[in-house]
Amino acid sequence: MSEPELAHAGLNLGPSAELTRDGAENAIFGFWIFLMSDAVIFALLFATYGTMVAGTAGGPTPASEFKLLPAFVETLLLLTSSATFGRASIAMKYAEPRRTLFGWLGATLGLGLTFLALEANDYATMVAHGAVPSRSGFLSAFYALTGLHGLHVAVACFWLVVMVGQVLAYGLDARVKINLLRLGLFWHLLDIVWIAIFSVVYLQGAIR
Amino acid sequence: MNDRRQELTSYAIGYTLSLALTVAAFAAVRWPSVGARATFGVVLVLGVIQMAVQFRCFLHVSLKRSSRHDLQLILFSTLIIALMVSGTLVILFNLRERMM
Amino acid sequence: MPLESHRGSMVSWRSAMVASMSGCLGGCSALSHGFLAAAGPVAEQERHLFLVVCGVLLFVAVPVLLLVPLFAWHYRLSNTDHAYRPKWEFSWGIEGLIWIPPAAIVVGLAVLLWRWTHIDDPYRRLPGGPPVEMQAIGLDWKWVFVHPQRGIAEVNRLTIPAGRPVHIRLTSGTVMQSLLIPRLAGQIYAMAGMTTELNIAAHRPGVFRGENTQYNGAGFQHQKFAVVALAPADYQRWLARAKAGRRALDASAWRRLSARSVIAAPVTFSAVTPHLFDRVVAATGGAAHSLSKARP
Amino acid sequence: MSPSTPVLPALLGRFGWHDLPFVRAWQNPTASEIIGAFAGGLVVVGAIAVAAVLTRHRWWGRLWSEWLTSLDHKKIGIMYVVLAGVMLSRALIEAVLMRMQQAVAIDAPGFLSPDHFGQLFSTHGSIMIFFMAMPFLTGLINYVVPLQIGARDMAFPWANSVALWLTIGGAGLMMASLVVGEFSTGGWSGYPPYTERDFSPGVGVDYWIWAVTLGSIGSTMAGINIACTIYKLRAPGLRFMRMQMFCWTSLCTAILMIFAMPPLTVATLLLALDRYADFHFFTNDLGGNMMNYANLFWLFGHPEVYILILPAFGVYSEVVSTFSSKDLYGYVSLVLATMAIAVLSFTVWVHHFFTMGQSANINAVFGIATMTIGVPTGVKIYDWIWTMFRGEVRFTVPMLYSIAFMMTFVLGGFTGIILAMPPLDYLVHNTLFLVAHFHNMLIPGLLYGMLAGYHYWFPKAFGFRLDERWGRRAFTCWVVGFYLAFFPLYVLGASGMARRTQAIFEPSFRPWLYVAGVGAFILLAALASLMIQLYVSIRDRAATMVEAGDPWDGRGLEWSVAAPPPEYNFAGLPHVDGRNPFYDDKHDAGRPDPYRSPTDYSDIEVPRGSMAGIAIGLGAAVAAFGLVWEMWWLTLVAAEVVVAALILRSFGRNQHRTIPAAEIAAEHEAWLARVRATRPIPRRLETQAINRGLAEVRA
Ligand code: HEO
Ligand code: HEM
Ligand SMILES: [Cu+2]
Repeated sequence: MSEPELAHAGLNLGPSAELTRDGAENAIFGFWIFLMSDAVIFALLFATYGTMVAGTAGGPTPASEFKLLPAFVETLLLLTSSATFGRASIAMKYAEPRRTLFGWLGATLGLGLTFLALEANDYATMVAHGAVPSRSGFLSAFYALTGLHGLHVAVACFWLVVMVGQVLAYGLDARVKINLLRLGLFWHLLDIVWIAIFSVVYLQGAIR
Repeated sequence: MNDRRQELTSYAIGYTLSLALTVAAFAAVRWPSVGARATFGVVLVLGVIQMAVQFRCFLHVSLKRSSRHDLQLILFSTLIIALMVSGTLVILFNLRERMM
Repeated sequence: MPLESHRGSMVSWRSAMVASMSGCLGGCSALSHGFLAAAGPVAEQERHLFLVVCGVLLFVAVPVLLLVPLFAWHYRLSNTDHAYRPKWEFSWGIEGLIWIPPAAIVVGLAVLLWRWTHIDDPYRRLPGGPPVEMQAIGLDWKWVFVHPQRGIAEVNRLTIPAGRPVHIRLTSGTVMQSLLIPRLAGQIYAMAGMTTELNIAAHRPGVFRGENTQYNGAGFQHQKFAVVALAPADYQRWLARAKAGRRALDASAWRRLSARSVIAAPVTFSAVTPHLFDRVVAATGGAAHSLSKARP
Repeated sequence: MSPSTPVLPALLGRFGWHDLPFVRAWQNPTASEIIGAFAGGLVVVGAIAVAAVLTRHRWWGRLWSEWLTSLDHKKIGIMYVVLAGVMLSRALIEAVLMRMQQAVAIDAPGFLSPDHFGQLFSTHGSIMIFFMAMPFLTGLINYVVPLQIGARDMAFPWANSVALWLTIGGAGLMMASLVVGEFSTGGWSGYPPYTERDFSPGVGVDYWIWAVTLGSIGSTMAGINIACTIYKLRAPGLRFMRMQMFCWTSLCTAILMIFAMPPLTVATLLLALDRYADFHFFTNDLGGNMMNYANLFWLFGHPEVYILILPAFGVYSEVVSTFSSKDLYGYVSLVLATMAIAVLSFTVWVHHFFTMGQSANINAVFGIATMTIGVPTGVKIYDWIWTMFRGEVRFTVPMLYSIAFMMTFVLGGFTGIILAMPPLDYLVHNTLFLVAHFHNMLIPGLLYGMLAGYHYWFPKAFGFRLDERWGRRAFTCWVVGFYLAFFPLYVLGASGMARRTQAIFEPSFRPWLYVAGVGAFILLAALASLMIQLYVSIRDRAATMVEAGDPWDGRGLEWSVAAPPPEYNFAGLPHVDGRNPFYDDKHDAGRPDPYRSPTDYSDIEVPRGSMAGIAIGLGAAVAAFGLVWEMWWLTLVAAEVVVAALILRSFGRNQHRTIPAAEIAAEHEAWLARVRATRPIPRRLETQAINRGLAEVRA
């Protein structure tokens, strides 16, 4: 096969009663457009952060708040979850045993949830010494940006659970495959957004 | 199963490269060897490279005909985002300069 | 000298324009409050630019205004006396005509725009010696004008010397506002925690309307003030009289002023809390303030 | 409005009796409060009346199954346009109230309180943009584009329904603000810090935030759907450079929606964070930066005005070409110009805040970029002019609108260029000059275009034509009213009269304000004429049936099917080989008969109705209502409904219905037979009763 299947890993849906190949491609393309629209939202939050990072109003500063180690661990978690999701889409595409698929999906979910837990822990530490969003423009921008990303990850985790339910209910029918693919795109994109976050927020804040 | 192999490799390469780039970025900040501005520049460049890697290896966007639409979409989006972000930064920093 | 004669014709053209305009202004008394009745160098330049731009744009508008009715009517269905070419849909000549002249006009206008945007930058000092320094603070729903060198302040009236440049620094003690004195100069925003600048001047003594144009609540429509331009001698007398008054713009007066309210008549204060303006700017600790401490 | 004491905080949040306009009018019977109570009453009575009519005629069931839950792009399109019509009526009445107030409040208080006036310009502007213009153009695109590209539906019929209902939900919030509470006084642009809690503590701004946010999300979804439809669902042979102009402008508008709505969502949501969670994005203190709001809002706001105008440009392209019986002049130029406008519109947003204090260099760059848009826009106008050249122009209502548009829009462009010059903008920014400019673009540009499209495609959608006589009357009123209502504002603006002014203290403004007031009444008459026209047309529809489907000798595929079109649009998918496929088939010798049977019929799948769209849209609106009033439980419950609807839908299977080939064949052949029995008519008779929708082919 040297064909378009590679366009999106797993877009090899096989014969299906409900959706044609074209239909599947449209569905994915539409989702791509949505992701780009979403990316604009993140981009503007980054720009906003950039203009507000100095607006600390005498309160906590990036240097006082950001720790490299947790950020590094969170990065590793998300990056690995991207890889495990990729592995899951291969399992789906090549019709590997259901257990394999669930295994990789489960690993992804676990990594995602751990990431969320760590992030919540970061927030808790910051809140504990008064670095709350209402303290300054800088902290508002920080929480909005990372919070929106965290919210996306949470939604993605929830969606993943729903998808597992659908696989159990319907097996890998065309709709399920398409939605898993979309979720995959979503997940990978969140990782990409995180690259920007750790570079622009955490690393910039820790540079001396 | 050749394809499967190829795709697995693609993910593996993506993962390894991303890992390396991440470590490099954190290391550049943890053990700075150049000035603050230059370090931030390095971090940004590494970040952009890593994004490209992930688009290529995880999202399978390439120059192939089959993903041409996706690529066009992403490039156009990048253009608009660049306009918006750079515009925002230039304008707001200029305003700041003129107002204090 | 050619240069002289050129300038001479320019001046006479302009005075003719102004004359014909003031003729119109007799009829349209509303316009006598606007920039077409410019009374200072900035507004005058801008009016000049306005007329030039309008003149250029006639070349844009008139063809459309002529061709549309002409073609629509001539080529109407009931007129059997015209050519009908249902498949004709392209001509290089016409393409050139519809792309190139408009593009050329835009290039021309762009040159004008670049020049005049820099000349009329509200931050740019006006010629004519050191300016009178003034400070404007927008409140709900009034303006406070502080004369820092003399330590006097006015509410809802701005007294300036005619024939001298005035440099105003603006901020807001409340929401965003915009200060406009149409016959003297264009507007600029005033925002809490930030300082913007505006340069104005009046040629001759007179009274001009000034206002806030940025909606800021129920008393917005009342936030108007008079700009009183006085002859130099009168201005000095006015300063002396203002200084001789007994009202002070102290903390309690400031509190009363900052409440959301409309005041009936302008007020003059003979003394002002030192550094009032800077304190207002700092009080909000606004964006620009903290941003200025940004890391390199 | 003074904040009222909550009655039952645990259940009703911030709500107090004083939030009901009826109570306020009772306690304080000023003209302003009585008008407010009357408006609220009208909403309530109107809703009850509609419900009563539906019950009386037992229409609930049909309404539910055939309309509200429908995923058919045609029905969704019609519902969008109906929404636009309702909201237009409200916003236009508000405009007349404002004009009356300004005419009588010269050195006098007038009859509207300052606060009420503030709510009026805010609702008027927000409604006109988000709940009149956007639904109108989205509706037209929804209806027309799939037909023009030979598709059976939009790419995502279900998302289409969700987008519709989110928009309706937002509009519903606007209506609710008339009945409970108040609306923002911050204008359609909602600039902080004025709209922060410190300065606007009431529910008004929250209504504004959530109504606009719902509309914005709905429009983003609509944009994605439209773009994907045009990208992926074109009929065989329909290459991009063969698409009709309306499809091109729709595509560009959709792209603008996709990228320009997010900045608005960011701006409103960050403002919401400021208000609800004490963040400091745009506050005066603690490092907030209000200038970023202006920046974000206009990153959206400027592309938005081109989102509004491009579909209208598309309509004019169709109309001018059709009613000149001529190919569109300069197709390639038009396409390039459209794309240029779309891209350039992302590079000019600063012209809305030239006066904020940035450097002359920045202002100059953005000023020049702004003027540049004049070039492609002008190209479009000239292309339409040259389309009329050596054509055969018929002065039908849509064509009249197009002609009035070209001659009036150019004046608005003229003043737009003046505003694009920073030094001149300093003088007239925030004055009525600006108000005149943008109404000069929005009414003759956008609104005439939408009305032209409405007249043009109405027979396609409903099978009968709109009354020509009332159409002309409405047209006359729109044009005369527009000039009277808005040209005086140029003078007033040049005289320094600020926008959003509730009372005037300058007697010399009086004559101009009177003229503008008269103009507003004529515009109201225009709207009334449109309503009468609709009534008369429905009453007399037997005489104006155009079942054959082609009343105007149309050019695109949409005219090649019955009026109204069958649910599946095309019995067999068309094959396209040129820019005017249907017109050429009709008029060129040697081409296939446009009314031929497809080579063979096959089964067609159409989406079944779904109630998830309505559940999500209205659920989101109720959740937003809960946020406005701080009825957290309500928000929680409604949000759960939304999530449940999403999940249930994703678990649903068997969401399509198959229409058997035999049924399609029978229906289509019967229609073809009726077409053959129809008498073709020449163009000079097209507005007569005799026009049954079949065009006479030129000898
Ligand atoms: C449909 C809506 C619409 C459209 C199409 C436009 C089109 C344009 N607008 Fe307008 N605008 C619109 C709606 C608005 N504008 C606004 C505000 C606004 C402002 C800010 C003013 C201020 O706040 O102080 C500027 C500078 C412009 C400029 C322009 C220009 C240059 C165009 C150009 O696109 C016009 C191009 C057309 C031309 C030029 C005529 C035809 C061309 C010919 C014949 C060819 C030759 C032309 C040349 C060589 C120049 N607009 C606001 C204010 C919002 C608010 O503050 O509340 C709104 C709503
Ligand atoms: C049809 C007749 C119309 C009339 C008589 C009318 C009248 C008005 C008036 C009186 C104002 C307030 C002006 C001021 O600030 O002093 C206004 C504002 C506005 N109108 Fe209209 N209008 C009409 C149609 C439209 C249409 C069709 C649109 C958009 C599609 C529109 C969009 C707006 C906007 C965006 C504002 C600004 C609101 C604000 O200041 O926040 N109007 N209009
Ligand atoms: Cu604009």
